[in-house]
Amino acid sequence: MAEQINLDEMKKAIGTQSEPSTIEIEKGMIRKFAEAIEDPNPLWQDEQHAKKARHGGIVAPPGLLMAVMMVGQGSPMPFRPPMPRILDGGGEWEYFKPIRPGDVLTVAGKLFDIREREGRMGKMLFIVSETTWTNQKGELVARALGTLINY
Amino acid sequence: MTQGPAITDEVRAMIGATSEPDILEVERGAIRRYADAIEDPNPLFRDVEQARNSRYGEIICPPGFFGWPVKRSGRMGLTAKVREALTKAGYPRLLDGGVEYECFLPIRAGDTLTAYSKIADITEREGKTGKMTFTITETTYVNQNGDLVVKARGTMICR
Amino acid sequence: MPLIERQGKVEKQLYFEDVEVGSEVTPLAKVATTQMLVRWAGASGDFNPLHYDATFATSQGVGSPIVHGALKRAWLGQLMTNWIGEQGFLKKFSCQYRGMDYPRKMKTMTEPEEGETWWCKGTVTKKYVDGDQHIVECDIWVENGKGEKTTPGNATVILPSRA
Amino acid sequence: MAKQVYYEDVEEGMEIPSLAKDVTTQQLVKWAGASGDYYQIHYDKDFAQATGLPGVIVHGRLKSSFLGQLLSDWVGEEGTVKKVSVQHRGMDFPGEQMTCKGKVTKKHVQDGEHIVELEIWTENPKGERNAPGSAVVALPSRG
Repeated sequence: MAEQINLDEMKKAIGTQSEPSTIEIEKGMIRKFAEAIEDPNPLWQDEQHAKKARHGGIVAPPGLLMAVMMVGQGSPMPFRPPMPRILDGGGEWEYFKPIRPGDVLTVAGKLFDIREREGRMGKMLFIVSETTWTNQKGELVARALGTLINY
Repeated sequence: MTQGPAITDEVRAMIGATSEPDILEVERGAIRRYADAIEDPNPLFRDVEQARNSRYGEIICPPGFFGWPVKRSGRMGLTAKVREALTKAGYPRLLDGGVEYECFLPIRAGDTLTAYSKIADITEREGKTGKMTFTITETTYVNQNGDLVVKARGTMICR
Repeated sequence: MPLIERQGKVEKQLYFEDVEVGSEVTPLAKVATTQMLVRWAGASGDFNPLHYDATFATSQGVGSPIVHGALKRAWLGQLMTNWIGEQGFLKKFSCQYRGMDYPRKMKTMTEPEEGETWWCKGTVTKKYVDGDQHIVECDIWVENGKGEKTTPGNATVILPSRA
Repeated sequence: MAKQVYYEDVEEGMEIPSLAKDVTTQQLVKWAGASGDYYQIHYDKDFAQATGLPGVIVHGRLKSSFLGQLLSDWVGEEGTVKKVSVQHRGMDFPGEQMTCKGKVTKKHVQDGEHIVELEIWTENPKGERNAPGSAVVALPSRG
């Protein structure tokens, strides 16, 4: 199956952008996230405590942007991953501004890179997409690169 | 297991017990996830524009959904105490017997609900597989304007 | 069954005058899957492993993970809100969890395996006017693939009137 | 939570307080609910085995999020997590304890910010680092 992959053809899609979507950050979403990872930090949940802290209110923990579907992730893929299996290869998240409940974030995605590598399980494709989150004030709040492994 | 009387003094003493109120916040995302989970595409539960033009003016909750608790303790703590007493009496196995809702007002995204729970009754009955106990928990949901929105009656079966 | 058919849809507005005792509530088909149960856990906050952990479910004597009673209740809620439309109001609603149901497994990320389909159904048992309210009462239930009513209940609704 | 850590408290090579997680099948389902990732390999044993896995596996993003907590716990209320990068190298299974760890690799002042760089990773009971990565944080300074 690996032989049929035309990497050059797929590489032409690099730079493709997704239709931006918006996501409203809610207190419940943050609370649910913190409950799921069992993170009791009062900055994420305790209004009274967070009010007196540096950001003056509840903020989202760094991991919230790793909760893919919840916060949206642009994955502009003009082709189906050619091989049958998919693994989440990891990612890189950069934070510029705090994210607060009530924020409406615009999520934009871009196909960033495609690489091929011989792995333990044969040929593997690394499909990297970039996601940016911009808040209602037009500030870039975070940027991520996510790697999908297709093998 | 030999089962003694189910309604021991300890169990009987729980009838009428009330809980600390639960606070629930109703947010659009939580309503949408709930509607997604049951595969209910009704725009009243997910389409802000359409909901705005509806008689409700905002996204509403599907029946049986009351938002996500800010803190979960009241009702669940109360039924847990009854369960503990029934377990001691020899009725450790739990079943959810069902529920009844009486709805007075729609619940809208943006509402904050306060839920007051009370053990309304505990009874016993001889079933096919031995004695069963029925615990009725009444929960009253009030919105931020102080209006009664829903009364719920849940049945917990322990045997 | 494609997703869109399983989801059902809101009917055009129903009026008090459109129903008679014995009228059928428009049936709604549902397919419970292992995935739907996990979604439901996430949306409802009921994380009892009885509904997703096969080892735990076996240890509890139910064989394999079972459908949440409250999920079936929520389906019945949809049955009624679809039927009464935007102008109707669900006034009272109850159901009992009488029998266990087992979800279909998933074939792919989006497609369930072949298997059982559940039907939410109802019939009108009573209609009357109380003050200015046009009230209709119904028997409602969830029926599994074998035709067993595992989740029977009742609903009382207020419908708009053409009068 | 521990008391506030300052830039001056940190030396290159020092380990930060570790964070232990007992991952259960229940936590995986909670994560699915919180993240919206409903891929069956994380809760359906039969499905996972049919795709060639030994059983249900822990979501990579859940491990990344644990590492996020490791960092936000450490930097405290006055610190900022600026960058987290994680590779999902190997599989972890519910029922096993996972320990999140980190070690300072570099400290420097840049544009007035007191920056600390770290190596971060998760460790399973066999000592395998299945989710290694790196991070950049800013700490308050006593100066």
